[in-house]
Amino acid sequence: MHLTRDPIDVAALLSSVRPSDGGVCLFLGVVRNENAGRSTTRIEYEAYGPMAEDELARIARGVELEWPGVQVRVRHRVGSLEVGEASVAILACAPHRADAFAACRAAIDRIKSTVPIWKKEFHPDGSSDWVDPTRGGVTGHS
Amino acid sequence: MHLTRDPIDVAALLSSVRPSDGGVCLFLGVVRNENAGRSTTRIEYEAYGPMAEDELARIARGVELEWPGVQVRVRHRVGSLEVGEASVAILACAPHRADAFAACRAAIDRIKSTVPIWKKEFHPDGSSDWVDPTRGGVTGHS
Amino acid sequence: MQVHLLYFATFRDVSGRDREDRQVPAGARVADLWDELVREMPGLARTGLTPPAAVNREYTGAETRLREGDEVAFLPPVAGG
Amino acid sequence: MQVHLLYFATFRDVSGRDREDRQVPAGARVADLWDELVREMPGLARTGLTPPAAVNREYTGAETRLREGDEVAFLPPVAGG
Repeated sequence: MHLTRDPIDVAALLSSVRPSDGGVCLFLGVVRNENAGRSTTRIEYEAYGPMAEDELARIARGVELEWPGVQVRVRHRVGSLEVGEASVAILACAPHRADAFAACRAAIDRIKSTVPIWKKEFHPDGSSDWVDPTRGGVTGHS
Repeated sequence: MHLTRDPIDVAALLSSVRPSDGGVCLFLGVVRNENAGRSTTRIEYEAYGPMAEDELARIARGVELEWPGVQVRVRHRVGSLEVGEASVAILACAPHRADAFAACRAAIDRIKSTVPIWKKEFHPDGSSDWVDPTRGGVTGHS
Repeated sequence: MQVHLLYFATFRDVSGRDREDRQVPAGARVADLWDELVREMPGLARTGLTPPAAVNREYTGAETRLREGDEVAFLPPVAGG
Repeated sequence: MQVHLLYFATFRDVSGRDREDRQVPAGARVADLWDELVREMPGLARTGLTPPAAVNREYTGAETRLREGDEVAFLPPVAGG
Protein backbone atom coordinates (compact mmCIF):
# COMPACT_ATOMS: atom_id res chain seq x y z
CA MET A 1 0.00 0.00 0.00
CA HIS A 2 1.35 3.40 -1.02
CA LEU A 3 -1.33 5.58 0.57
CA THR A 4 -1.49 6.03 4.30
CA ARG A 5 -3.56 8.00 6.79
CA ASP A 6 -0.81 7.57 9.41
CA PRO A 7 2.42 9.56 9.50
CA ILE A 8 4.96 8.24 7.01
CA ASP A 9 7.46 5.95 8.71
CA VAL A 10 10.80 7.10 7.30
CA ALA A 11 12.81 4.61 9.34
CA ALA A 12 10.78 1.74 7.90
CA LEU A 13 11.37 3.05 4.39
CA LEU A 14 15.11 3.30 4.99
CA SER A 15 15.18 -0.31 6.17
CA SER A 16 14.56 -1.38 2.57
CA VAL A 17 18.09 -0.37 1.49
CA ARG A 18 19.87 -3.40 -0.02
CA PRO A 19 23.46 -4.58 0.59
CA SER A 20 24.33 -3.69 -3.00
CA ASP A 21 23.18 -0.07 -2.59
CA GLY A 22 25.79 2.67 -2.24
CA GLY A 23 23.56 5.70 -2.83
CA VAL A 24 20.24 6.41 -1.17
CA CYS A 25 18.15 9.45 -2.06
CA LEU A 26 15.12 10.19 0.08
CA PHE A 27 12.74 12.97 -0.90
CA LEU A 28 10.13 14.29 1.49
CA GLY A 29 7.40 16.69 0.47
CA VAL A 30 6.49 18.66 3.57
CA VAL A 31 3.55 20.92 4.38
CA ARG A 32 4.84 24.50 4.25
CA ASN A 33 3.57 27.41 6.32
CA GLU A 34 2.79 29.47 3.22
CA ASN A 35 1.95 29.14 -0.47
CA ALA A 36 1.59 31.81 -3.13
CA GLY A 37 2.00 34.49 -0.51
CA ARG A 38 -0.70 33.26 1.85
CA SER A 39 -0.19 31.62 5.24
CA THR A 40 -1.14 27.97 5.55
CA THR A 41 -2.22 26.38 8.80
CA ARG A 42 -2.84 22.85 7.53
CA ILE A 43 -3.57 20.91 4.34
CA GLU A 44 -6.15 18.24 3.68
CA TYR A 45 -5.09 15.63 1.14
CA GLU A 46 -7.77 13.73 -0.71
CA ALA A 47 -7.14 10.83 -3.08
CA TYR A 48 -9.06 8.77 -5.58
CA GLY A 49 -7.77 5.91 -3.47
CA PRO A 50 -7.73 2.81 -5.68
CA MET A 51 -6.58 4.73 -8.76
CA ALA A 52 -3.93 6.63 -6.81
CA GLU A 53 -2.62 3.31 -5.50
CA ASP A 54 -2.38 1.98 -9.04
CA GLU A 55 -0.72 5.15 -10.34
CA LEU A 56 1.86 5.25 -7.54
CA ALA A 57 2.74 1.59 -8.16
CA ARG A 58 2.93 2.21 -11.90
CA ILE A 59 5.24 5.20 -11.46
CA ALA A 60 7.56 3.32 -9.09
CA ARG A 61 7.71 0.37 -11.48
CA GLY A 62 8.29 2.65 -14.46
CA VAL A 63 11.18 4.44 -12.80
CA GLU A 64 12.74 1.12 -11.81
CA LEU A 65 12.54 -0.04 -15.42
CA GLU A 66 14.00 3.20 -16.71
CA TRP A 67 16.93 3.14 -14.24
CA PRO A 68 17.89 -0.53 -13.99
CA GLY A 69 19.29 -1.46 -10.60
CA VAL A 70 17.36 1.25 -8.80
CA GLN A 71 14.81 0.36 -6.15
CA VAL A 72 12.00 2.87 -5.61
CA ARG A 73 9.65 3.03 -2.63
CA VAL A 74 6.79 5.54 -2.43
CA ARG A 75 4.43 6.62 0.32
CA HIS A 76 1.76 9.31 0.10
CA ARG A 77 -0.26 10.59 2.99
CA VAL A 78 -3.97 11.43 2.92
CA GLY A 79 -6.10 13.27 5.49
CA SER A 80 -5.32 16.43 7.44
CA LEU A 81 -1.64 17.37 7.80
CA GLU A 82 -0.06 20.04 9.95
CA VAL A 83 2.80 22.29 8.84
CA GLY A 84 6.03 20.30 8.93
CA GLU A 85 4.44 16.92 8.31
CA ALA A 86 5.55 14.89 5.27
CA SER A 87 2.84 14.39 2.66
CA VAL A 88 4.97 12.24 0.37
CA ALA A 89 8.15 10.22 0.69
CA ILE A 90 10.20 8.67 -2.09
CA LEU A 91 13.16 6.44 -1.43
CA ALA A 92 15.44 5.62 -4.36
CA CYS A 93 18.35 3.26 -3.71
CA ALA A 94 21.02 2.35 -6.23
CA PRO A 95 24.55 1.07 -6.40
CA HIS A 96 25.67 4.61 -7.31
CA ARG A 97 24.35 8.02 -6.41
CA ALA A 98 23.66 9.47 -9.86
CA ASP A 99 20.93 6.90 -10.49
CA ALA A 100 19.48 7.35 -7.01
CA PHE A 101 19.14 11.12 -7.49
CA ALA A 102 17.75 10.89 -11.02
CA ALA A 103 15.21 8.19 -10.17
CA CYS A 104 14.05 9.99 -7.04
CA ARG A 105 13.57 13.25 -8.91
CA ALA A 106 11.73 11.57 -11.78
CA ALA A 107 9.41 9.78 -9.36
CA ILE A 108 8.33 12.92 -7.49
CA ASP A 109 7.87 14.86 -10.74
CA ARG A 110 5.62 12.13 -12.15
CA ILE A 111 3.70 11.75 -8.91
CA LYS A 112 2.90 15.45 -8.90
CA SER A 113 1.72 15.41 -12.48
CA THR A 114 -0.47 12.29 -12.72
CA VAL A 115 -1.53 10.78 -9.40
CA PRO A 116 -5.16 11.62 -8.59
CA ILE A 117 -4.57 13.39 -5.30
CA TRP A 118 -5.83 16.84 -4.38
CA LYS A 119 -5.05 19.19 -1.55
CA LYS A 120 -7.01 21.89 0.18
CA GLU A 121 -5.04 24.56 2.01
CA PHE A 122 -6.47 26.13 5.14
CA HIS A 123 -5.59 29.69 6.11
CA PRO A 124 -5.46 31.45 9.48
CA ASP A 125 -8.77 33.23 8.77
CA GLY A 126 -10.51 29.87 8.37
CA SER A 127 -10.86 30.06 4.59
CA SER A 128 -9.57 27.29 2.35
CA ASP A 129 -8.53 26.71 -1.27
CA TRP A 130 -8.04 23.73 -3.53
CA VAL A 131 -4.52 23.96 -4.88
CA ASP A 132 -4.43 24.13 -8.68
CA PRO A 133 -0.88 23.82 -10.04
CA THR A 134 -2.17 24.56 -13.56
CA ARG A 135 -3.11 28.05 -12.40
CA GLY A 136 0.20 28.72 -10.66
CA GLY A 137 -1.34 28.66 -7.23
CA VAL A 138 -4.82 28.14 -5.97
CA THR A 139 -8.36 28.05 -7.36
CA GLY A 140 -11.22 30.07 -6.00
CA HIS A 141 -11.62 29.27 -2.37
CA SER A 142 -14.24 26.79 -1.35
CA MET B 1 30.57 18.91 14.44
CA HIS B 2 30.23 17.22 11.05
CA LEU B 3 32.38 14.16 11.73
CA THR B 4 31.14 11.41 13.99
CA ARG B 5 32.35 8.02 15.16
CA ASP B 6 28.79 7.07 16.08
CA PRO B 7 26.10 6.00 13.62
CA ILE B 8 24.55 8.98 11.84
CA ASP B 9 21.27 9.97 13.48
CA VAL B 10 18.95 10.52 10.52
CA ALA B 11 15.95 11.37 12.68
CA ALA B 12 17.93 14.14 14.37
CA LEU B 13 18.95 15.50 10.97
CA LEU B 14 15.34 15.49 9.77
CA SER B 15 14.30 17.46 12.84
CA SER B 16 16.08 20.49 11.39
CA VAL B 17 13.45 20.95 8.67
CA ARG B 18 11.95 24.46 8.94
CA PRO B 19 8.28 25.48 8.71
CA SER B 20 9.01 27.27 5.42
CA ASP B 21 10.43 24.11 3.81
CA GLY B 22 8.33 22.23 1.28
CA GLY B 23 11.04 20.00 -0.20
CA VAL B 24 13.53 17.89 1.71
CA CYS B 25 16.23 15.88 -0.01
CA LEU B 26 18.28 13.48 2.09
CA PHE B 27 21.23 11.68 0.57
CA LEU B 28 22.88 8.76 2.32
CA GLY B 29 26.12 7.20 1.16
CA VAL B 30 26.04 3.59 2.28
CA VAL B 31 28.74 0.92 2.50
CA ARG B 32 28.17 -1.49 -0.39
CA ASN B 33 28.95 -5.20 -0.39
CA GLU B 34 31.18 -4.86 -3.44
CA ASN B 35 33.33 -2.38 -5.37
CA ALA B 36 35.07 -2.73 -8.72
CA GLY B 37 34.08 -6.37 -8.88
CA ARG B 38 35.46 -7.39 -5.46
CA SER B 39 33.43 -8.23 -2.36
CA THR B 40 33.63 -5.83 0.56
CA THR B 41 33.11 -6.90 4.15
CA ARG B 42 33.64 -3.52 5.82
CA ILE B 43 35.25 -0.12 5.23
CA GLU B 44 37.47 1.92 7.53
CA TYR B 45 37.08 5.67 7.11
CA GLU B 46 39.96 7.89 8.15
CA ALA B 47 39.87 11.69 8.21
CA TYR B 48 42.29 14.54 8.61
CA GLY B 49 39.87 15.53 11.34
CA PRO B 50 40.22 19.29 11.85
CA MET B 51 40.66 20.00 8.15
CA ALA B 52 37.77 17.72 7.19
CA GLU B 53 35.56 19.58 9.67
CA ASP B 54 36.53 22.88 8.09
CA GLU B 55 35.97 21.59 4.56
CA LEU B 56 32.56 20.11 5.36
CA ALA B 57 31.47 23.38 6.96
CA ARG B 58 32.83 25.35 4.01
CA ILE B 59 30.99 23.17 1.49
CA ALA B 60 27.68 23.40 3.37
CA ARG B 61 28.03 27.17 3.62
CA GLY B 62 28.99 27.48 -0.03
CA VAL B 63 25.98 25.49 -1.20
CA GLU B 64 23.68 27.57 0.99
CA LEU B 65 25.08 30.74 -0.58
CA GLU B 66 24.73 29.36 -4.08
CA TRP B 67 21.11 28.26 -3.54
CA PRO B 68 19.59 31.01 -1.39
CA GLY B 69 16.86 29.72 0.91
CA VAL B 70 18.32 26.24 1.11
CA GLN B 71 19.50 24.83 4.42
CA VAL B 72 22.21 22.17 4.25
CA ARG B 73 23.23 19.78 7.01
CA VAL B 74 26.13 17.35 6.64
CA ARG B 75 27.37 14.41 8.69
CA HIS B 76 30.30 12.13 7.83
CA ARG B 77 31.21 9.02 9.70
CA VAL B 78 34.74 7.86 10.55
CA GLY B 79 35.95 4.51 11.87
CA SER B 80 34.97 0.99 10.84
CA LEU B 81 31.62 0.61 9.06
CA GLU B 82 29.75 -2.54 8.14
CA VAL B 83 27.90 -3.10 4.86
CA GLY B 84 24.62 -1.16 4.95
CA GLU B 85 25.83 1.54 7.33
CA ALA B 86 25.69 5.18 6.20
CA SER B 87 29.09 6.83 5.83
CA VAL B 88 27.71 10.24 4.88
CA ALA B 89 24.39 12.04 5.17
CA ILE B 90 23.35 15.30 3.53
CA LEU B 91 20.07 16.98 4.26
CA ALA B 92 19.02 19.83 1.97
CA CYS B 93 15.75 21.61 2.80
CA ALA B 94 14.17 24.32 0.68
CA PRO B 95 10.82 25.92 0.02
CA HIS B 96 10.69 24.01 -3.29
CA ARG B 97 12.05 20.66 -4.38
CA ALA B 98 14.23 21.69 -7.31
CA ASP B 99 16.58 23.62 -5.03
CA ALA B 100 16.61 20.83 -2.46
CA PHE B 101 17.68 18.27 -5.06
CA ALA B 102 20.27 20.50 -6.71
CA ALA B 103 21.85 21.59 -3.44
CA CYS B 104 21.97 18.05 -2.07
CA ARG B 105 23.61 16.74 -5.22
CA ALA B 106 26.16 19.57 -5.31
CA ALA B 107 27.05 19.01 -1.67
CA ILE B 108 27.79 15.29 -2.04
CA ASP B 109 29.76 15.85 -5.26
CA ARG B 110 31.93 18.45 -3.57
CA ILE B 111 32.39 16.37 -0.44
CA LYS B 112 33.67 13.47 -2.49
CA SER B 113 36.13 15.62 -4.39
CA THR B 114 37.73 17.77 -1.70
CA VAL B 115 37.19 16.62 1.88
CA PRO B 116 40.31 14.92 3.28
CA ILE B 117 38.77 11.58 4.09
CA TRP B 118 40.08 8.19 2.98
CA LYS B 119 38.62 4.74 3.02
CA LYS B 120 40.12 1.30 3.18
CA GLU B 121 38.04 -1.59 1.93
CA PHE B 122 38.34 -4.99 3.53
CA HIS B 123 37.70 -8.15 1.55
CA PRO B 124 36.54 -11.63 2.59
CA ASP B 125 40.09 -13.01 2.26
CA GLY B 126 41.35 -10.48 4.82
CA SER B 127 43.15 -8.25 2.33
CA SER B 128 42.42 -4.53 2.14
CA ASP B 129 42.80 -1.61 -0.28
CA TRP B 130 42.79 2.14 -0.05
CA VAL B 131 40.13 3.37 -2.46
CA ASP B 132 41.56 5.68 -5.11
CA PRO B 133 38.82 7.33 -7.18
CA THR B 134 41.46 8.83 -9.48
CA ARG B 135 42.38 5.33 -10.61
CA GLY B 136 38.82 4.21 -11.18
CA GLY B 137 38.87 1.82 -8.28
CA VAL B 138 41.50 0.88 -5.76
CA THR B 139 45.23 1.30 -5.24
CA GLY B 140 47.58 -1.50 -4.47
CA HIS B 141 46.40 -3.28 -1.37
CA SER B 142 48.01 -2.43 1.91
CA MET C 1 -26.95 1.86 -19.69
CA GLN C 2 -25.67 2.85 -16.29
CA VAL C 3 -22.25 4.14 -15.20
CA HIS C 4 -20.93 4.92 -11.76
CA LEU C 5 -19.64 8.48 -11.45
CA LEU C 6 -17.17 9.73 -8.84
CA TYR C 7 -16.57 13.39 -7.92
CA PHE C 8 -13.43 14.72 -6.25
CA ALA C 9 -12.15 18.00 -4.85
CA THR C 10 -13.64 21.07 -6.63
CA PHE C 11 -15.92 18.86 -8.72
CA ARG C 12 -17.35 17.37 -5.54
CA ASP C 13 -17.81 20.85 -4.07
CA VAL C 14 -19.59 22.11 -7.20
CA SER C 15 -21.81 19.06 -7.66
CA GLY C 16 -22.54 18.62 -3.99
CA ARG C 17 -22.03 14.88 -4.23
CA ASP C 18 -19.12 12.44 -4.18
CA ARG C 19 -20.73 9.68 -6.28
CA GLU C 20 -23.82 8.83 -8.26
CA ASP C 21 -25.15 6.20 -10.65
CA ARG C 22 -26.20 7.77 -13.94
CA GLN C 23 -27.98 6.55 -17.07
CA VAL C 24 -26.19 7.34 -20.34
CA PRO C 25 -27.24 6.52 -23.92
CA ALA C 26 -25.68 3.42 -25.48
CA GLY C 27 -22.54 4.43 -27.38
CA ALA C 28 -21.96 7.59 -25.34
CA ARG C 29 -18.39 8.79 -25.18
CA VAL C 30 -16.56 10.22 -22.16
CA ALA C 31 -16.88 13.69 -23.72
CA ASP C 32 -20.64 13.28 -24.14
CA LEU C 33 -21.02 12.51 -20.45
CA TRP C 34 -18.95 15.54 -19.54
CA ASP C 35 -21.04 17.79 -21.78
CA GLU C 36 -24.18 16.52 -20.10
CA LEU C 37 -22.75 17.17 -16.64
CA VAL C 38 -21.76 20.71 -17.60
CA ARG C 39 -25.25 21.43 -18.93
CA GLU C 40 -26.64 20.39 -15.54
CA MET C 41 -23.88 21.98 -13.48
CA PRO C 42 -22.26 24.86 -15.39
CA GLY C 43 -19.92 25.46 -12.44
CA LEU C 44 -17.97 22.36 -13.44
CA ALA C 45 -16.70 23.99 -16.63
CA ARG C 46 -13.47 25.87 -16.07
CA THR C 47 -11.87 25.97 -19.48
CA GLY C 48 -14.29 24.60 -22.06
CA LEU C 49 -12.12 21.51 -22.42
CA THR C 50 -13.01 18.09 -21.12
CA PRO C 51 -10.84 17.53 -18.04
CA PRO C 52 -8.68 14.43 -17.70
CA ALA C 53 -10.92 11.44 -17.15
CA ALA C 54 -10.45 7.99 -15.70
CA VAL C 55 -12.55 4.99 -16.63
CA ASN C 56 -12.21 2.03 -14.31
CA ARG C 57 -9.30 3.77 -12.60
CA GLU C 58 -7.20 4.38 -15.69
CA TYR C 59 -6.66 7.60 -17.59
CA THR C 60 -8.57 7.51 -20.82
CA GLY C 61 -9.25 9.78 -23.78
CA ALA C 62 -12.34 11.93 -24.19
CA GLU C 63 -13.37 9.87 -27.24
CA THR C 64 -13.51 6.58 -25.35
CA ARG C 65 -16.93 4.97 -25.48
CA LEU C 66 -18.51 4.13 -22.15
CA ARG C 67 -19.72 0.68 -21.27
CA GLU C 68 -22.32 -0.62 -18.86
CA GLY C 69 -21.03 -0.53 -15.28
CA ASP C 70 -17.99 1.65 -15.96
CA GLU C 71 -16.58 3.60 -13.03
CA VAL C 72 -16.02 7.11 -14.38
CA ALA C 73 -14.25 10.05 -12.77
CA PHE C 74 -13.45 13.47 -14.19
CA LEU C 75 -10.33 14.75 -12.47
CA PRO C 76 -9.71 18.34 -11.35
CA PRO C 77 -6.05 19.42 -11.67
CA VAL C 78 -4.11 17.03 -9.47
CA ALA C 79 -1.90 18.40 -6.71
CA GLY C 80 -0.29 15.46 -4.97
CA GLY C 81 3.17 15.45 -3.50
CA MET D 1 63.08 25.98 10.59
CA GLN D 2 60.73 23.27 11.71
CA VAL D 3 57.38 22.13 10.30
CA HIS D 4 54.96 19.53 11.57
CA LEU D 5 54.17 16.86 8.99
CA LEU D 6 51.09 14.63 8.96
CA TYR D 7 50.71 11.39 6.98
CA PHE D 8 47.40 9.81 6.03
CA ALA D 9 46.19 6.64 4.35
CA THR D 10 48.69 5.26 1.79
CA PHE D 11 51.26 7.90 2.69
CA ARG D 12 51.11 6.77 6.30
CA ASP D 13 51.47 3.15 5.22
CA VAL D 14 54.47 3.93 3.01
CA SER D 15 56.23 6.17 5.53
CA GLY D 16 55.42 4.03 8.53
CA ARG D 17 54.50 7.08 10.58
CA ASP D 18 51.48 9.31 11.07
CA ARG D 19 53.35 12.49 12.05
CA GLU D 20 56.81 13.93 12.47
CA ASP D 21 58.56 17.23 13.11
CA ARG D 22 61.02 17.99 10.33
CA GLN D 23 63.67 20.63 9.72
CA VAL D 24 63.41 22.40 6.37
CA PRO D 25 65.64 25.15 4.91
CA ALA D 26 64.37 28.71 5.28
CA GLY D 27 62.40 29.66 2.16
CA ALA D 28 61.54 26.07 1.27
CA ARG D 29 58.39 25.62 -0.78
CA VAL D 30 55.77 22.90 -0.41
CA ALA D 31 57.16 21.24 -3.54
CA ASP D 32 60.69 21.23 -2.09
CA LEU D 33 59.50 19.40 0.99
CA TRP D 34 57.70 16.84 -1.17
CA ASP D 35 60.80 16.28 -3.29
CA GLU D 36 62.83 15.68 -0.14
CA LEU D 37 60.27 13.19 1.17
CA VAL D 38 60.26 11.30 -2.13
CA ARG D 39 64.07 11.08 -2.12
CA GLU D 40 63.88 9.45 1.31
CA MET D 41 60.79 7.37 0.61
CA PRO D 42 60.47 6.68 -3.13
CA GLY D 43 57.28 4.70 -2.50
CA LEU D 44 55.45 7.98 -1.91
CA ALA D 45 55.78 8.99 -5.56
CA ARG D 46 52.92 7.72 -7.62
CA THR D 47 52.75 10.10 -10.55
CA GLY D 48 55.76 12.39 -10.46
CA LEU D 49 53.49 15.28 -9.54
CA THR D 50 53.29 16.88 -6.13
CA PRO D 51 50.04 15.66 -4.57
CA PRO D 52 47.48 18.09 -3.19
CA ALA D 53 48.87 19.65 -0.04
CA ALA D 54 47.38 21.38 2.95
CA VAL D 55 49.22 23.91 5.08
CA ASN D 56 47.59 24.69 8.37
CA ARG D 57 44.51 22.76 7.29
CA GLU D 58 43.89 24.58 4.04
CA TYR D 59 44.59 23.46 0.51
CA THR D 60 47.60 25.32 -0.85
CA GLY D 61 49.69 25.39 -4.01
CA ALA D 62 52.98 23.56 -4.47
CA GLU D 63 54.82 26.90 -4.77
CA THR D 64 53.71 28.14 -1.35
CA ARG D 65 56.66 28.91 0.93
CA LEU D 66 56.67 27.17 4.27
CA ARG D 67 56.93 29.00 7.55
CA GLU D 68 58.18 28.04 10.97
CA GLY D 69 55.65 25.88 12.77
CA ASP D 70 53.44 25.15 9.77
CA GLU D 71 51.29 22.02 9.91
CA VAL D 72 51.80 20.34 6.54
CA ALA D 73 49.98 17.38 5.03
CA PHE D 74 50.31 15.84 1.59
CA LEU D 75 47.00 14.26 0.71
CA PRO D 76 46.52 10.95 -1.10
CA PRO D 77 43.48 10.90 -3.42
CA VAL D 78 40.51 11.59 -1.18
CA ALA D 79 37.62 9.12 -1.10
CA GLY D 80 35.05 10.45 1.31
CA GLY D 81 31.33 10.02 0.97
